[in-house]
Amino acid sequence: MTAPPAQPPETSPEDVVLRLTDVVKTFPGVRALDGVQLEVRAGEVHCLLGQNGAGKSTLIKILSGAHTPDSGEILWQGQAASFGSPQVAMKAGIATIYQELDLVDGLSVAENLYLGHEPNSVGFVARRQMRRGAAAILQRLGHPEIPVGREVGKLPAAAKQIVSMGRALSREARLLIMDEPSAVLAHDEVQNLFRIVRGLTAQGIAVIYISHRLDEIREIGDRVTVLKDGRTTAANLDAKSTPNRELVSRMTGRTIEYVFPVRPAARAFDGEPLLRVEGLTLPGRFADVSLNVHGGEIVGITGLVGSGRSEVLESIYGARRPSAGTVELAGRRLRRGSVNAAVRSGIGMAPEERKSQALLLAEPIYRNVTLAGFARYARAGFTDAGRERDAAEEVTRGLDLRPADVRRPVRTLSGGNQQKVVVGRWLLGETKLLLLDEPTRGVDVGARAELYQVIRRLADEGVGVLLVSSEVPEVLGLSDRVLVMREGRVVREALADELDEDTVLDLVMAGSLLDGADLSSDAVEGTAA
Amino acid sequence: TSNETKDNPPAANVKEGNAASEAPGKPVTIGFSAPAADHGWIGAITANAKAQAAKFSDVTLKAVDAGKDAPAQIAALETLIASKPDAIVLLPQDGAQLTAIGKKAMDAGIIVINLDREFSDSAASFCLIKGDNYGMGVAAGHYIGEKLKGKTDAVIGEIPGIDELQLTKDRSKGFADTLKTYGLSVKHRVAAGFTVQTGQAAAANLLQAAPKLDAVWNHDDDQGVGVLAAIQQAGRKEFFMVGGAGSRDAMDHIKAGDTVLTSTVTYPPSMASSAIILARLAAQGKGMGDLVELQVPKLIVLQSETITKDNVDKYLPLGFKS
Amino acid sequence: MSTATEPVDVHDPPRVTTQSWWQREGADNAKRNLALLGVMVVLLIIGMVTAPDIFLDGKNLWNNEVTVLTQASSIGVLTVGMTFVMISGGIDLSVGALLALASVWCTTVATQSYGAGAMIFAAIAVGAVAGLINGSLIAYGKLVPFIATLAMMLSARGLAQSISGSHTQINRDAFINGFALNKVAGIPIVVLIFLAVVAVGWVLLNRTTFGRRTIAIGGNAEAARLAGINVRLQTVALYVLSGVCCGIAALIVVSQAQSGSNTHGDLYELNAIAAAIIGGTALTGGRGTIIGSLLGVLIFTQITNLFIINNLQLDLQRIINGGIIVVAVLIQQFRVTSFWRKPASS
Amino acid sequence: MSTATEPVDVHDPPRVTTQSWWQREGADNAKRNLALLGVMVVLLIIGMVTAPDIFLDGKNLWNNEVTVLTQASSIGVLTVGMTFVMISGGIDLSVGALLALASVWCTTVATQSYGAGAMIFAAIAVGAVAGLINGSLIAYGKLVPFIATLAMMLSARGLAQSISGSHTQINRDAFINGFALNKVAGIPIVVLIFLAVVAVGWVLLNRTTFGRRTIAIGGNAEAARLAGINVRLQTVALYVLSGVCCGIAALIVVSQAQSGSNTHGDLYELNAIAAAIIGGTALTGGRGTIIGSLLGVLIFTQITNLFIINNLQLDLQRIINGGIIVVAVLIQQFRVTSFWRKPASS
Ligand SMILES: Nc1ncnc2c1ncn2[C@@H]1O[C@H](COP(=O)(O)OP(=O)(O)OP(=O)(O)O)[C@@H](O)[C@H]1O
Ligand SMILES: Nc1ncnc2c1ncn2[C@@H]1O[C@H](COP(=O)(O)OP(=O)(O)OP(=O)(O)O)[C@@H](O)[C@H]1O
Ligand SMILES: [Mg+2]
Ligand SMILES: [Mg+2]
Repeated sequence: MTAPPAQPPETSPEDVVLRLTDVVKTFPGVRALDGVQLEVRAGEVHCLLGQNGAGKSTLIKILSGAHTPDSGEILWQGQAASFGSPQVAMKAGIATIYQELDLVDGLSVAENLYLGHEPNSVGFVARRQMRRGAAAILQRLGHPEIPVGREVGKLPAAAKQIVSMGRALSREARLLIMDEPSAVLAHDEVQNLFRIVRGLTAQGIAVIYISHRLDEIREIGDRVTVLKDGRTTAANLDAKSTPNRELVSRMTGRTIEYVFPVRPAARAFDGEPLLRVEGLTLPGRFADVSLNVHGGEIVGITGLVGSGRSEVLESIYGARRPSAGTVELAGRRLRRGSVNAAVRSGIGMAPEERKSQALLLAEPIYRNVTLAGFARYARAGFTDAGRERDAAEEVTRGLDLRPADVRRPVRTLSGGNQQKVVVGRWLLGETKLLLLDEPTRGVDVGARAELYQVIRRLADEGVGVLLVSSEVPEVLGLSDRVLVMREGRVVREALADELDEDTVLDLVMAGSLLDGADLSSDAVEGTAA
Repeated sequence: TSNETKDNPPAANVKEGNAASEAPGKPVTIGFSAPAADHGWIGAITANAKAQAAKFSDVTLKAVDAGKDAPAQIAALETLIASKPDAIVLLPQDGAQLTAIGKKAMDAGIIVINLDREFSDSAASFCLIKGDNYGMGVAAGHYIGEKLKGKTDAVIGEIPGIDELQLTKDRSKGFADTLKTYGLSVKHRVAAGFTVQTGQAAAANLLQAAPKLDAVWNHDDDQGVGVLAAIQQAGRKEFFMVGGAGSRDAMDHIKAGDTVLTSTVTYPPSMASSAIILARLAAQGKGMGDLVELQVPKLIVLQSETITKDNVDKYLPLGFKS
Repeated sequence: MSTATEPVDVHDPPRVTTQSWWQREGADNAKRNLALLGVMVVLLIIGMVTAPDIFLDGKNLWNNEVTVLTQASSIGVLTVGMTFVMISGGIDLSVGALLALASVWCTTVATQSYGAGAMIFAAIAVGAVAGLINGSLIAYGKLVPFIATLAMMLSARGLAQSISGSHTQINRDAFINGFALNKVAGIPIVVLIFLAVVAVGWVLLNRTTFGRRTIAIGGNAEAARLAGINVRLQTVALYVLSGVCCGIAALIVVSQAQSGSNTHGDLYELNAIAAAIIGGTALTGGRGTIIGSLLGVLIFTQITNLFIINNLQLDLQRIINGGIIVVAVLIQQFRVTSFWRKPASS
Repeated sequence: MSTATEPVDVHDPPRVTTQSWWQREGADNAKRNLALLGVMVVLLIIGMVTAPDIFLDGKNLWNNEVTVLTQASSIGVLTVGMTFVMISGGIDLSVGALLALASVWCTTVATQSYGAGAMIFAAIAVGAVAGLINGSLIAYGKLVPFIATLAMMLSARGLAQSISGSHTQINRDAFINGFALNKVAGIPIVVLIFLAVVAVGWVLLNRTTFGRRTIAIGGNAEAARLAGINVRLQTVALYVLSGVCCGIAALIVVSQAQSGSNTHGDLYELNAIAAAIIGGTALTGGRGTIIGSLLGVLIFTQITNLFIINNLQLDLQRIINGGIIVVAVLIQQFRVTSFWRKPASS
């Protein structure tokens, strides 16, 4: 497929700062890029669209000097360029926010912002200058409340994303690349991000923006290039006017819509709940959370990032030890702070951070999928790799994992496909209650629809689902019942039908990012297994 | 609950006094420092020193363990010197490295008896008593040379302890020099590190490298336990072996004649007992009763003797426990 | 919002290029081990050139290689346990000391008087209990493995010394001594014990849930925990396993040296770790094979054997040894296409 | 999906939340080090109870603690270099051997004949060059640090042995010997050298880009690379730094033992690593402080000093030593609220 003729919006062709022609990149066993064309103009937001594994991250890693292409031509500001290392790309004026967080936990916020180009005199860090600069950057990003001296490892994920963004802004860049920056951000944060992006483009800085959320692309994008299987299938589409249907079909080669499965209307869940949580409290994180989930019911929790939703899930699961409250599954009380007890009684959790909390990167896909259940396929302690592979293949086929070969190391998968592996782990069966924390983070539209259907199907089979998501439409569309959390408390509980997006946003919006975070609390409970 | 040999266990080599010089004198404090007792011979040195000191009513012994290396021993001695004993009996980790501290003690008015490993400066000690490492090699060389006289193609193996040590160099030189007078030389040589296990490993490999042997000198009876095990495991009997130091275990084997070990050349740990006696005399300003001089001698070098089946009974009481 | 519209069409075949066998699962490990085998062959060739009388004579070669295996057996058994611990992301510095302690404990007069059975039990029990302490300190006391096992190393050697009074305890039990003296099918029993441990280790790591849990913990402890694996219990079990290996190795050493002593197994921890790393086990956990560790041990032992056969001086031995290790690892490295690995020092 | 609601910018002015002092930047480290200081105090109290004549008399106490510092000086200097390497996620097993090699090199007759300047240059140059080799093998040869420096350890000891012919080389240079003999303001020069190295190390780690990048590499090598840090060059520099520390430590040992020898610094690598870990440096990199390492070294030396003063037997020393290490780390651990750390064995 070739691109339809470009419809230049307001910028003119002379402003082209970057042009890629026929870029190819091969990894062992996979051709990640198979002849990519891309043209980016000064002052525009150029969006990259594509399914999981289409090659978007690989493409931007080539631009940022993290990978070297096998062949193809890169024209940067009119001149042939090759970015042999990140240093070269940065010198040339390209700054990047990577899909996977790239911060050093042991360094402070300020040190991370200036990593690699610390203000210094003869090697001595100019600390005051650095702190002041860092504070200014955070101010500009609208987050002056993030302490510049705090170790990054102790920040919540959303704050880390902001530091990551700040790092890119701390450089004098002509081109800013953002690889799924909004995946960990909640609604208001995305708006904040867009405000900054607009400020940059107004200065003539070019932005490459990657996201799986089509509405974002409509809102911020100028032009769109679509990748499919490592090839450019459409270039320079107009971001505002191209219909969804066309974008999706260019990405996937088929026609689907961004949808949620039908919710069986007016289902009444009374009787004994499957999960009953009473007065759960984790000091400094959330307090007095009570909720229940019936078998076959999908309950969604929404709220701002930092409102403590993940912690509620983790506490139910036993990954954190709450200070008060009880968790009962099917009438039986679970031991506080014991993951084993939870898993044994049939609870599964897909955690929020796939790399640090969920995946064995060096292990093959199938072993990651069966991580929580390989014992089930074993006989007298002896494992059965064949059965495990078959089971894993069945699950991953349902999620459209690419590449489909389950013997590949997870490390070589794209971000969205890794997410499918994380969720797939709990779809193997025998789970009575599923806790899903941002299950669709970084998952493309096509796979998302399939994932929704899988979840709904599980519910129909009687599994209870407790879902946390920052995407309000997702929660509203998928859940039977919705809880809204703010600052560590449940502020509203209602049937999904009774709520609409604006109501939820109003409920949620009463605070900013770190209100619920309570960075000062010292009464932090330890994790316990 | 350690493993005693069935027959009467070897006691410490102490001297029950009868000479005039043994009469109780002014009370003295003797400091003692030897390397960590990780080895039978060193263990015997420490045990002998303690046992001998206990025989004297007028001696208080302050033994400090010297840790694993010279700097550690220096540290221990710094602490010891600060407590101002009358005399120090010192078996250094390394003679040269401990010379400075020996001098420091002498300067502080403490009598230093240098045991076995010689300081690089004789002013650092009041008196030196040591074994004869070169002589040990000579004794082993003579024993083997006599037995293999005329057999110029004889294959001789040598299993020293730790090559880095001066004592090993002296032993090997004495051995080589003596063999040369018989027209013989060492063909195979593997250092065995002074422990049983390394002895076994070294010997196993040496036996592999030399499919046929005529004689072996193993420098040390402690590692000899392992060496003998390796020989037994390889099923080799065609050669004879000479040991070194004179442990009780080695003497038992020589007496029984149940292994290839037919002889051992001594390097007696009893020198530690003698050193305590010397330290006491020197601290009390006495000489040795049987000598004319009013002072103890500056240098005493002990003979290395050859123990064979014929004379083993005489030496059995001196054999130390490995 | 509605449901999916049109029937889904078939995707293009994903651009998966053809995979050769060596790109498949576990191929990395296989390649690594093949390279190690290559190193082993090179060492044998060096032997043939420098000592043809031994390496070119069938019978002598057999005898010599049996000696190499014999020499490798105690450290080899330790390395199997160490490999498990290292794959789980831990380290066990106490193995040499535990070997010494077990050897001393099982050769006290009292123990010997109860016969071989009691000695075997004593050795293994000592190892297991010490391993239990190691594991508990690490899993429940949250000590870093390096520190916990370093402390155990010091204490165990001290205890061995105090029990034996620093004396060599002669072993008079003929059955135990027989492990080193007697052969079955021309192979000494100690070697058979060693190979049996390797075989059990291989099965345990590659075919059982125990092995899978070990790899999972080392790959990502947090992920393992959240997947419902009892990380602490598994950790304890791993150090007990390593301790049991120390007990078995102690019996091998007792039979070889016909004695127990607190000096046994000096620096074995370093050798075992080095052998495991050469064999491809990652210090950071999550990766490693039993076969690789076995080859690592054999390479080290073969090098020493070559040195002694060629009557090389100790200083030269050491200098060359350093060089060989570097070359061996480099050979192994260039076999594995390694561009996706993190650069240096990571 | 719906579009945005309003142009959001409702962020309050920066809310200054109340922070206790220990929640501030670096508070973790401060807490850790305070706990170590506590351990040190406990040791001194033990000294007061068991040896009041030394620990309760001002002058004796001063002398004794000067002795402790003196004994700690060579290993302390090594530990500073080791801390840097470990923070970067590496390890340097060759430090003890490099100390020996540098001590031998700088005390050969030839070197001594050129005087103290040449000796100092020789010691430091030997360390630096060996560090360069270590670093290059790791950064460019992609060897695991454990293996590269293990090989260096073997080779360096062998070389030291071959140069010295296994003889102890007496140092006759009065200037160098003076480091241990002479005092300034009542403090031996070796101690001053040690403290100077600690001070320089602290500044380097905490106040320079070099130090910050070291932490970055250890914390997340890939992130450091993507941030434009030359990870390889930095790695090489770090091992050179460690090598230079070996050279300095060699000079200290030469002046203390008045000799160079291939047996110097035996097992110092283990002690240095252990001291750094006790001091809070993570074996996995990314975390560690110079002050912590200093305290780690002093605790180890103080323990040995207590043992000697109380005339404890070696076997008991060892047994107790193991216990003390465990207790010291446990004390330290319970000071740090640790909920964010991974559980066990990770
Ligand atoms: N280091 C690697 N080794 C092998 N294959 C890789 C590697 N990195 C990426 N790939 C493969 O290259 C293809 C493109 O991956 P890429 O990460 O660029 O996808 P993406 O478009 O960013 O997807 P997502 O939306 O899920 O982030 C995938 O098939 C992936 O499996
Ligand atoms: N390791 C940690 N150290 C310090 N604070 C933490 C840590 N983990 C979580 N928190 C605090 O807990 C708050 C809630 O965490 P979290 O980000 O998981 O909330 P959430 O509602 O689950 O949001 P989301 O899942 O969208 O990220 C965070 O804002 C953060 O301040
Ligand atoms: Mg991507
Ligand atoms: Mg969260």
